[in-house]
Amino acid sequence: MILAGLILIPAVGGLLAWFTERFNPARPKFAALAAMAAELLAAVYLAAFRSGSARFVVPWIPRFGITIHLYCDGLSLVLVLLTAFLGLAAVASAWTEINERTGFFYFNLLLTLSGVTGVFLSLDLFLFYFFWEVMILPMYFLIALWGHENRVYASCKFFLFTQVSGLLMLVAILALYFLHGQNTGHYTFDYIQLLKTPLSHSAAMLIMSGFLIAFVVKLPSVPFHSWLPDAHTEAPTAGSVVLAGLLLKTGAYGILRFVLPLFASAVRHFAPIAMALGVVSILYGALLAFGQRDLKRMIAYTSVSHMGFVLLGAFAGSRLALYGVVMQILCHGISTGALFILVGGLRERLHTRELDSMGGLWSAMPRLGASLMLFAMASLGLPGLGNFIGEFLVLLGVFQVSPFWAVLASLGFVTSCVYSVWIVQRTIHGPNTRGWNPPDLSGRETVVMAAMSVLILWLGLFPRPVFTAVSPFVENLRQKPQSSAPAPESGRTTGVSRAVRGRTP
Amino acid sequence: MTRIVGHVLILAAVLFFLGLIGVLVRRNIVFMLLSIEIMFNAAGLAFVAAGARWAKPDGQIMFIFIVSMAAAEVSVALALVLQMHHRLKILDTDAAKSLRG
Amino acid sequence: MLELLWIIPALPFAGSLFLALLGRKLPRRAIACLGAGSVGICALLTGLVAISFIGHTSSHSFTYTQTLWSWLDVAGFGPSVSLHLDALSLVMILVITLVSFLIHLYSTEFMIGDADYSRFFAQMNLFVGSMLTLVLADNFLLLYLGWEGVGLCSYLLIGFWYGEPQNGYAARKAFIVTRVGDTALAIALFIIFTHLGTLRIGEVMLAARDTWPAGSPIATVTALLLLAGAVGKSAQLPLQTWLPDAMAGPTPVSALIHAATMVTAGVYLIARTNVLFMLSPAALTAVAVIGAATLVVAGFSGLVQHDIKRVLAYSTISQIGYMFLALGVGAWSAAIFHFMTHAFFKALLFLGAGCVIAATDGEHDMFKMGGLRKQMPLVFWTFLIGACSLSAVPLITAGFYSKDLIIWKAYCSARGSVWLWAAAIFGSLLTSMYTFRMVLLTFFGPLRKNATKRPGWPMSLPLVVLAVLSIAGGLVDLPKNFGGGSALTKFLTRDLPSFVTAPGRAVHQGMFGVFAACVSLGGILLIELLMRSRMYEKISESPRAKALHSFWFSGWGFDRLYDLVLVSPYAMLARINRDDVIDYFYTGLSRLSRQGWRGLCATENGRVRSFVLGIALGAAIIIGLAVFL
Amino acid sequence: MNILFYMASIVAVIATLMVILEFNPVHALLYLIVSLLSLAVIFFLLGAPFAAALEVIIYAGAIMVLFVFVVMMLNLGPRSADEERSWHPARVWFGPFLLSAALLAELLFVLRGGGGAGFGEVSPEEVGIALFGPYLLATELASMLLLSGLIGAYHLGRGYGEARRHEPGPVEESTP
Repeated sequence: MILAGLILIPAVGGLLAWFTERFNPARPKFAALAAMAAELLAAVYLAAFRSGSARFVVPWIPRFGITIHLYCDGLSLVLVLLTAFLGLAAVASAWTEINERTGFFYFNLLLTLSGVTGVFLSLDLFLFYFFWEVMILPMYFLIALWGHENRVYASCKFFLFTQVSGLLMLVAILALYFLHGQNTGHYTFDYIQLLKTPLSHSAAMLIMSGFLIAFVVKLPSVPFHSWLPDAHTEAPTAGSVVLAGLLLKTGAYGILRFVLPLFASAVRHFAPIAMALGVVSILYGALLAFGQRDLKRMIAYTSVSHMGFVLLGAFAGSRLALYGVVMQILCHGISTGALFILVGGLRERLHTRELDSMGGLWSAMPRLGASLMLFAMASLGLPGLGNFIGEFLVLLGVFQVSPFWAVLASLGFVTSCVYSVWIVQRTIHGPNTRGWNPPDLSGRETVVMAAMSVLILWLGLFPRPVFTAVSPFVENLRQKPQSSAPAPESGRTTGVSRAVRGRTP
Repeated sequence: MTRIVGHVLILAAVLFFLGLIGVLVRRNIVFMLLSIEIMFNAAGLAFVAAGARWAKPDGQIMFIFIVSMAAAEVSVALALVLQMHHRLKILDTDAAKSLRG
Repeated sequence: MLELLWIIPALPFAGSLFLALLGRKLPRRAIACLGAGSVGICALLTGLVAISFIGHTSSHSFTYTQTLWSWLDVAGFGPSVSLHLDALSLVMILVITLVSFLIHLYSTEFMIGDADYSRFFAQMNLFVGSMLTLVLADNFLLLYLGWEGVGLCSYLLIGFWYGEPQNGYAARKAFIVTRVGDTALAIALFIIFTHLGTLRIGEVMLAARDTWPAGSPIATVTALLLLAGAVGKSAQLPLQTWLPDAMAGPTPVSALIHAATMVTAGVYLIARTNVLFMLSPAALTAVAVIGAATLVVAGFSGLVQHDIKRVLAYSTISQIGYMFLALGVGAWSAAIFHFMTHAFFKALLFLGAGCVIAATDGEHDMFKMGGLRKQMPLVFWTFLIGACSLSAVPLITAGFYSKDLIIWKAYCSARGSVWLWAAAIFGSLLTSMYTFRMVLLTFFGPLRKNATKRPGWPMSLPLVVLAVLSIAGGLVDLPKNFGGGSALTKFLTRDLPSFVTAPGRAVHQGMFGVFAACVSLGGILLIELLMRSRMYEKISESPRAKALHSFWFSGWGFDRLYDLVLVSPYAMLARINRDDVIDYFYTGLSRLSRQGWRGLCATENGRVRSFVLGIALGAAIIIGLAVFL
Repeated sequence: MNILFYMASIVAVIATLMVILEFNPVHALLYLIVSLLSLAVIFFLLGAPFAAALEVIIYAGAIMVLFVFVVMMLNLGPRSADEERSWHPARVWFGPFLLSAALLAELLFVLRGGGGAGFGEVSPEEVGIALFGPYLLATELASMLLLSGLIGAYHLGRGYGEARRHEPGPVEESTP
């Protein structure tokens, strides 16, 4: 029940926010904040008291074998926690930025978050695809309605890329559905059933590429990355935070949850290409980031570089790399989210995102300067901060499998350093030629930044809880690729059995 | 008499060809309509011939349908011709290209 | 007492955090107390720990490991946050905390006029904490944390006065160049973990000795990668270019980070992983050759600099070259001994230079100074002691004992050679020359600029203490010939392999010592003569010398080379590719469909006849296809 | 019989050719009626007397009369013939002719060896039975089509009449 609640809370909160706009345009943000706070509380409750696992199954369209099958294990749990946290941060970051059609804005924002949560929790492929679409459409509106100068172009590009790739995934899902149905006579979209589908090699490769294209576009990896800088740059701050922090992660999650277990042997065949793409993303993204003039665009390209580690690690086929991938997902979400919030704050104060017109802002805004420095360092993988753990584990895991790619990817340490110090130099360091003297971070922003800083430090120094949470997933994935799914009858944890018992009438 | 059906079909093809040239070349809408009637007839001729070949009524029935369709078409088309002449004072279809979507 | 070990690195971190969060609201005196105080307590604690540690042991090897918490534990990879204390790290932390405290004390006065007083101390404290973590780390991952942490602090503090683009450039350069070395180090860690299954330094050493045969390629590759990391951090050839530029930071920063502590981290790393290097003679030879080459190359560059701090920077590079040379010939403890004396006298020189610079309103150019001897007697005398120690003036200075040891061992070691010895002795000549060129230009000659400020006690006290240490520091490892017992060497030999002498070379040590002493004194005399007789100017007037001068001045053209080969192409590529060449593909796709749309629009022209034409054409084509295919 | 067929064919082709070449609409209409009548002869020869009757009564009779009315209403006389002539220089014939000829060639290629052995007469009775038997639905649809044609023509024509009534000005021709 709590899983359905996790999905419904933001959606209902969004509707509420939309509704309250009729009375007062300043009201929706409180509704949204309350909804996200409730969401975070629910997620924390799930983590703390239900040992982070739960299941929720009700039939939806039985004729086609579609059920509402929600399941939460460690992997889903950490991502849902991330969603709730970043959602809260995104709502807070939009506090003063959005002043028109506020209700509809928060509705879209929260609906996106609801979709993201749904994606992280669905174990029914049809439901998964449903939520996949739910998160794209409101994001399109967020960019198209509240974006910056070039928003129509950016939103259309975003929509086309994600929609086309999503349709390919739909085709792949249907192909899997029919293949499974033909083989077993039992037509179902259920992930656990579909895991047992025997697939010929070519069929597996084809279906996998359908899934993979959707996820890789979302991730994004070179050469499908070109929607990302435009979308991130033009989106409003909250949109960028959710895009970079969460929507990209759905791609990574999809690879971990669906591609790796469903197509284990095809993945092994495809791994060299995927790893090459990952390495190219790391280096090429860093090169692109270094060349940008627009701060937001620059940070957007760093995402390409960082998500390259995810692709690289996911296909390495090593447990260490998989742990690293999960860590990278979390920390990138936080660090890039924080950077986007900071850039949004800068833009709100300076009314520009051009690097050429910034500089020397540390003296005027020490709090912002220190936060920007911290997260720039996180982005270059400074040990002690979470991103380092992720990148190091990925590279360590990859090295065990393929030293060549690991060494090439290690060059990313240098290139990320180049762009990170460049960000710092062009914004908070350097001469303050324009005589900027903007106000420092407000109390609200300081709280957000402090929370994010503490979190990234915590992940960097005490990351064990995360690894403990995701270890069942990773260990299952590596041991028995065919049955890595949490089978409902196994009742591995008390949380599962309780959830199962709870829904049985 | 048995060879005649093949020749009828050739005749139908020739008539159709003539009608097509008419439609393609003429700009006056009245002439275009006339050319279309020729093409209808060619088609009807082919149907009737085919019906005769197997001694079945279906060919003639198709011809009846063609005739009824031609009647409906002509009645509407001629009404349109009247409108066009009234509005544009001309029967040139090229001049009526402002009607495109 | 040993249980308190964790407080030593924790205290500066805490101080840093506190200052970073609340520093802006505190008065300067409180900031100074906090900043210098945390490190001071650190130094005291270190002393207590040292006493306790030495008391614990008589002669057998004793180490103390303290696990704070388990950092990671995934898939067999379980580094913890643990501290490891043995003789080597004890010597290191003693020197680090002592010198750090003195420099912090000095900074309380030196930086008093700066607006970002608290930020300075926050970052300095962060540095000390990271450095101590680096040295005390029990496993490579924690060492890497400290390693990167000091790099970050170096970056932050070089760019401390970030308003000047030049400083930012220097800071970035330092960070990125050392990051190249760090990446090599990271790859070395990957290899170590993949092949040996652990990152705990002690276990790695044992496992490497057991599993890797001596001279095996894997050991060589690992050792070379570690060397690359060390080279980056310690500013050795070919990654030395960042250090002279790093002088853009405040002078105490140069003294602490870029002379006494951080740059010697490479020496520590190689000493720490000595087993791996012992397994790979090729890598060890590479260490020695890099050291020898660096000390000569940097010596020449130091000889022609104008900026007093740049002279000291090149001198630092050169002296670390000596340490590398010592490591390369297997004189492990000699390297650490030189690290110690170098930390004392180089910190002293930098602090003295800082006094001079502060007194002359930020003047860095030695040719605009002069005659400051009378005006700043204390600074002069302490600076002179430092210079003597750097030039290894025989018998009285600490530098003599440490450097002489290295020069001698470069010859007599089983891995040594005449060439390495010749380079070392030539470097010694260069050292004396550039050092006393600096002294003569700054403190002698006509008075060009008045000293406006006299250092107060927080600045004077460190000078005096360091001057005493620069003299007396040699006593800890006084060789037998001079009546000592080589105490430090004995102490360190518990953790470091003992020195192996080449058969037949270990004779005439006295003669070699006298020769080395003569060379260093000769260097002083030579530069004195050259300067006095105006020969120096005359020589540097000739065109050939001018070309050489500018070549050395620019650090042997390494900067230009890297700029040409790496930096410019990368920057250009980034600039050209700003709009992302892959995006052109998608833009082209959309343009193509737009063109297609235009084309189709053109067919819809409203002419009935052309519609008919289209239908007929379609019919013709379809029937044609049906008929002929 | 064959001779009769070939004569009718030749008449039909020539008359049709004249329809598309003629510039005077009234003449063209008359040529078309000739063509239709000759087709009726061919229908008769093919053993389809009912179709032949329909061709004469409905096509040549009713539909063509409609054309005649309209041509008269619009007063298309020699003046419009001149206009027509000016619209059709020889070169506009070239492309369409080529295209249509290609189509004709294809059709003839398809029809080569067409025909075959069977041949038989179909009486009006059989047609009637089939029309209200298996083709009942199509017949109903055809009636719907005619109805809609009726409504459409009425609607459009009424608009024409009203517009004429409301719009003063020189009237080009009088409605009969």
